Amino acid sequence: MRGSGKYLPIVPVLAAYALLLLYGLAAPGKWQLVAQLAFYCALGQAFNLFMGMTGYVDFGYVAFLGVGTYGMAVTISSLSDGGLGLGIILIGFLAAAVFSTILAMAVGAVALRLRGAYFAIATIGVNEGFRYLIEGARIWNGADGIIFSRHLKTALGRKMAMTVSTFWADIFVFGVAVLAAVLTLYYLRNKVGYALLALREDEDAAKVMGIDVTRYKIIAFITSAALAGLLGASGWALKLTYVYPPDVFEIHYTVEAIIIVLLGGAGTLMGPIAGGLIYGVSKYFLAITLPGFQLLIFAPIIIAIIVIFPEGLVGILKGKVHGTSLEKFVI
Amino acid sequence: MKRKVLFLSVFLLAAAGMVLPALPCHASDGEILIGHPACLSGSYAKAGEQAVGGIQAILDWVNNTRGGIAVEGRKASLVYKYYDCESKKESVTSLLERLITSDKVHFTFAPYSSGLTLAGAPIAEKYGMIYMDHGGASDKIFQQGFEYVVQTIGPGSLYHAGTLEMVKAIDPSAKKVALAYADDEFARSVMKGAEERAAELGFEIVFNRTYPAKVTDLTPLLSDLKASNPDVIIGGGHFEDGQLLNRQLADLGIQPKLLSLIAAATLPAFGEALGDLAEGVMGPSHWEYGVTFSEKGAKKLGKMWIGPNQEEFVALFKKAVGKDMIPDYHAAEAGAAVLALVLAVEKADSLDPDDVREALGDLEFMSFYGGWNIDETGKQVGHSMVDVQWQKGQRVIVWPVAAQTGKPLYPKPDFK
Amino acid sequence: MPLLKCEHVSKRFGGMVAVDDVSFEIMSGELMAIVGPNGAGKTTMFNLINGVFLPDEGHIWFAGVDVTRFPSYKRAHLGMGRTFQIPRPFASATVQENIAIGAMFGAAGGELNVEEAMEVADEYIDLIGLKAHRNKPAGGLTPIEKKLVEIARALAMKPRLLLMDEAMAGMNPKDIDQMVTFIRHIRDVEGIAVVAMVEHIMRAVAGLAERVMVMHQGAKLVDEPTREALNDPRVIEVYLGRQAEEFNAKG
Amino acid sequence: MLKVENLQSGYGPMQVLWGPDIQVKPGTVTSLLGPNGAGKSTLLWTILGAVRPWEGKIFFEGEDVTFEPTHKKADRGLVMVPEGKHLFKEMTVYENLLMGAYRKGAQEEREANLELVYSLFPILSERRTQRAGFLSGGQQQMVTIGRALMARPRLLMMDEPSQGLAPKIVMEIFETVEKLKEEIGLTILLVEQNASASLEAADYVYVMHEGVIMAEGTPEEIEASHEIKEAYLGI
Amino acid sequence: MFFEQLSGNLVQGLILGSVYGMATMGLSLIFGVLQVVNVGHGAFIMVGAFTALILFQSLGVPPILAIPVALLIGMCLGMIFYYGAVKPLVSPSGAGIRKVGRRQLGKAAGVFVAVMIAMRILSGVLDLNIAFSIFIAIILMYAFLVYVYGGRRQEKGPELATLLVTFSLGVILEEVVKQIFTSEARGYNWDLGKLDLGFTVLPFTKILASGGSLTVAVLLYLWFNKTRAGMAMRSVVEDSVGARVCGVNVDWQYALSFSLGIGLTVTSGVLLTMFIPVGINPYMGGGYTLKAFVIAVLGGLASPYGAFFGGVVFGLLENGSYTLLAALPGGEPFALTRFFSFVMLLVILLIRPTGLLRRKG
Repeated sequence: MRGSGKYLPIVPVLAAYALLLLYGLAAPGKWQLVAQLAFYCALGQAFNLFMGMTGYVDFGYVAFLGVGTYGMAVTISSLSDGGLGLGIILIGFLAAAVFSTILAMAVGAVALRLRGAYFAIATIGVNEGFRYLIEGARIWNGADGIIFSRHLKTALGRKMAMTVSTFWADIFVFGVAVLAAVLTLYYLRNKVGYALLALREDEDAAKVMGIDVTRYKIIAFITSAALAGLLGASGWALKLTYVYPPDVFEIHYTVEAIIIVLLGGAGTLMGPIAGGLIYGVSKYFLAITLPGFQLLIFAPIIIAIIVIFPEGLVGILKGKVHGTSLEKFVI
Repeated sequence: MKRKVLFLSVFLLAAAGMVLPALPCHASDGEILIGHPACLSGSYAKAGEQAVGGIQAILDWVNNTRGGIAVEGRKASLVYKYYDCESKKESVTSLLERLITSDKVHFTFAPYSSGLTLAGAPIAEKYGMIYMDHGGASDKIFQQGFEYVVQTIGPGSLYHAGTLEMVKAIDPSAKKVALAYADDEFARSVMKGAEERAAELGFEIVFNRTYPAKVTDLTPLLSDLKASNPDVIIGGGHFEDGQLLNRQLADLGIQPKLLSLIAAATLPAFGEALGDLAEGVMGPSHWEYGVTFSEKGAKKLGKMWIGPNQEEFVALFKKAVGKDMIPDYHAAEAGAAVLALVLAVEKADSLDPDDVREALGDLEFMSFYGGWNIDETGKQVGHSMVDVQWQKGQRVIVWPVAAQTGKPLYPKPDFK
Repeated sequence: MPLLKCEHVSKRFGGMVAVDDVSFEIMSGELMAIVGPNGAGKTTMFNLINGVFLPDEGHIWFAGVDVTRFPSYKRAHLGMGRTFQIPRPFASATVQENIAIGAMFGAAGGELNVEEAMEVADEYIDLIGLKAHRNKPAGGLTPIEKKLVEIARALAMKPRLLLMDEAMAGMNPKDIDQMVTFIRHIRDVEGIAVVAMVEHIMRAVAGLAERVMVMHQGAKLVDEPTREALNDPRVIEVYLGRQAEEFNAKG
Repeated sequence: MLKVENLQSGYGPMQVLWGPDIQVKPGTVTSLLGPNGAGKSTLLWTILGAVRPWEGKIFFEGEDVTFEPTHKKADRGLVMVPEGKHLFKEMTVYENLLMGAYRKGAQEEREANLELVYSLFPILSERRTQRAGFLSGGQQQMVTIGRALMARPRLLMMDEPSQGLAPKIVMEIFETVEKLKEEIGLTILLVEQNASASLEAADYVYVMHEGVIMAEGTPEEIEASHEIKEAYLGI
Repeated sequence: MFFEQLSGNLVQGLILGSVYGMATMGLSLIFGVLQVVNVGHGAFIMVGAFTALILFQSLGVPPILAIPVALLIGMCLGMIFYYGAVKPLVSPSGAGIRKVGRRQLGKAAGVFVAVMIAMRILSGVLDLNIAFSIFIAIILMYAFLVYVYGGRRQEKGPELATLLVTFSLGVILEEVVKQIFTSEARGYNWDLGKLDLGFTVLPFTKILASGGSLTVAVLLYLWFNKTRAGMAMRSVVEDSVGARVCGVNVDWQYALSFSLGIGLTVTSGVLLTMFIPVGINPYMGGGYTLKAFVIAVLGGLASPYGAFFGGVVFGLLENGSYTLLAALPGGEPFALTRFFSFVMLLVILLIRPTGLLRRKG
């Protein structure tokens, strides 16, 4: 574990993303599929950073993607006449990160005192409550949402705007995924990771060891939330150029994130990538081959996988490579 | 070892069995492919099911009754390729791109709803693909500068114009209008239109409140509404909350002279669900089973006519979905969008999207669905709505007078 | 100055008084036992000292600081270590990682990075003699090994005071003797004060502690040097019964 | 009455029992001694059916009950006082005792058994409407034993009944054990850390170490063997 | 006027709340015994709603008589789902862990292919949908694995796994119902007249639904406290080891309480349709799931009759707060009542995480 080998597991991660990216660039007409897969991987990676590492299930996670989306949408729709050019996107990302961080701090201060099912239910409450606040108090246009395709075209020009939403937005999603992976590995290999490991295993014992559990939980929570904000800003706002509250505060996305993380293996670095790819590809093929029936097929498969392989794909892989030279690449 | 190989091959076979039908289908010569990331599951499953049936019905008519499409000197037939986007925005983009690039479709259809239509628009624009919007009613879609988005559904702001005119014509003493509707983009744009039209016609808005889209109990809102004692109640948003609104008005004994619900009252299942309580309830509709648009009528107006007549369409629809299901306006507008494409392709005599888009811009025609004409942004302006009323378990078109299949029942009978 | 000082500490749960107005002191390097049957308030007392619960009344000073309202981790930073009745090592972490976590975040912690903490952990692995299990997940160890890992983890924190919750429950007399020797060694070599909580193993109490506090129904019954405490008629009356006579007769 | 042959079992991949053989004769107190982690509790749980036996046989009153589930064994009168009490803390003392009479066959004699328990532990009669969670440690142990007696056991297995109790109360518990044997002729299988006390109470003793029986005999024989005491009991 | 509306809303809230409470008891019961949060809760309510609808529409059975049918259907579903998917994750005696390796998977794949072929042939005869055939084949393959080789109990994070499993069970129900009945929203019209209180109007069906809910809650309370079977289940909640040594078949109690919980939930679907007999569609449950979570927390999450009480409080607050919020200028009061109820949830979780009824600690 010591010295230079410490960060080796990033190699397969980067390789996986590079391959995916190359496939998207090389195979004609597969870019959006690749983008969708990257979105799932990034979603899994970002979610895993908190859920996988602390064992807390944030059922209202999608709220952070939602406010991130709003961060970008509000920025573009209000600053499009400012002649900022591409700078507007940077400001949008900044706004997304700031919005989601603020929300995470507020939620964290309240909900992180709870555990288990209580935490999960409280976070559902945050997501739903926040959505109804936006609709009820008519914040950010309320239920009318923001459609800013036109603003994006004003700010960047028609051609650039189109390239941004069909190509660069996806590259940003890749960026978020890689960032999440790097942060995950960095945390795993440093004190933060050990603190999180301790609190995941036994929170009381961790406290007694001198670990300020609240602080480390909040670190993981905010990191994860900020990444979600960036993901919302790129994968949803920039890509789709509109935002409606019911679309972005849809609790289904949290469930997808949980499925992805569990399929791959919670708390591992490569798990969310494996999970995201499997989830995305199988969903895609079912949507194509059996349109209208994919959920009917997919739901029992998920149950089967969870019951039969509870430790996830990377969990199994870790068991297989244990004691071989590949071990240091797999976490 | 042998065992392993055996099992592996069995797995591969099973996997292959699942994947094989997914191989892209390319258009052979003489086929025109229409691609559609449909909503067959998730929140818009009901509308998606209808839309797919409507498209298949019209396809059947075009290929078998009409004998295909004349383009570039040959007769081409239409082929429909649809996937299920699960009413999810991520899937819309990837499936749409697959349709465009792998399946090499010639034209694309948008999924249902304004949001999902917007989600796919950048992809369609990128590939310069015609993108037929049959379920996104938002006016805002057409303020974004998209070039290939073409609307068939009428814009939301016009839904209640006829209803209010009807009240004014029949009962000038009715003044007080209450609006109670779902808090979402669609219902809001409809109600904004209604509000403006009501002001123009001299009505007084005595109540104007929304409720969350997936509501299960409206009692508090309705007791508030009851206090304002309106003559006319206009509201709704979706099918479920429309039913709920109707039901709970009756429960609370609120007796307006007129009740009009968007997107709910016009569907066949509405009367089935509410029974006697639906009596006299109205709703604006893009199309209705019973609308009397005909080839003759079109000729009278000097408009081009295409497509099956209404009975034929209903029969084709039932055949397409394989169930005894009555098509509603979701099916009709999706079907009408296909007819628009057919005419535009023949007019342009080309499959090139830009030529066809230009032809669509110039196109004006009538079909079982009614008029069809778009402005330069792609927004539908040629289609007018009809007002439907439930009378003795049947849906009767009561407004405009020209389309009437029965006299309006006004004031509506009290809820029992 | 005492290392730990509790003054009139009380704690209630609902209508039940778990700890009732307890005051006592511990000096640096002292070996003390808190004795009492189940439900006497020992564990609650431990949790109050340790910051798992905050007292309803009273004050606690540790190393000259008023820690009454401090959370556990801050008390740990001041040099308070603890083990649990049922050992609670981090099951999926290896033995080395477990002990390193103690070194990383404990009193000496904050300064050590991961690599340094791992080295410190190796020293303690040698001390408890579990070198063979260094890279094994702690969840797979035997109960006694787990207990050792937990003690090593607490020691790696470099504490000034070690609170041991039932360090000897479930051990046979021979193991108890070994553990007593080990604890004494810790005190003698590292100068750590130890407060051990003991239910009813008089052998351990007599061998280990210099001072005994007996608790009864949440209150402090006696706080005396070991020999006196075990002969105290009040203790015999409510707690030891006949066994004390036997024990005193033997010892 | 109870006969265990070559029993093997464990948790997950970890084998704990490596084939101990024991026998309990009717009307006796049989004691099972051994260090922590020897597998004594696992043996009791396996006999009771909560841990699945991997191999071996369990006979109760001549019938093979190896794979019978716990509740079936309880119906036969095989009752256990678990380590760590496991009371129903939110229920009253009376309700706890009623739950003891849950098994088939104990229902009819409920009132008589209740009398017996109240006579053994008069304090429980006084506290019958109190919630069990509010009792002192010793009283809670009485409820646990009382609850087991309510089932009118044929064989009572007691797992560490003295754990966590004041020495004074430990004495009372052992006195109760002897009383149960003598007055109502109960057969008892006793697992204890407290070697000296249980040697005193037992008619026959098994010494267990790492999942196997290392020695057996009358208390006197065990008491006499220094090797056994040194190696396994550490006395 | 204001007070007339407020009192009207409070009365409506009270009777709606009692139905909500009833609709949450199943969730609380399952959590109390198995520590499983049933994320698919709403789907079971939907099944109840369809039961009432179908019985009323095609057989003319009044919904009040649909209750025993719904309870039976629910308990059967509960049993199937418990043994099929939940038991391998939570059962205390899941300890008989057997390994599911490559060989078993291979055999299961064989079963899968065999069943696929059979279904393919059958689908011709029975006119079965291909997707349905695959669905059934997967279920059979899975059942083969779980029953022949046994499940593995998860040592770590069974909570998370059960969240996903119950969610997926809900999805399966929704999709199956959608395939059978389409996603059309339906309703029925059972009219028993109305009670006009002046400030508000109550149809007798609503009163009946509320009374039915109260009856169920009382019966459940009596069952838990006065019967041998109820005490056995309660003992499992309090201490499963203790229950085991008393001769309670803990495994069976787990199955029974899951099944009873589902039964209660399906039954509540019937009562809910008596209250709101429209909008019955496969996806109707989502909103109820979220409401049930809030209500369950109000009542203490693990206590079924606490949940009933929580439902009443929730109904009163949600309906009552509308009148207050509507008096504020601007904003959308209805959406704000939702915001308000979730804020309430957080506040309660913070100050009284054990719910409004239970004591602290």
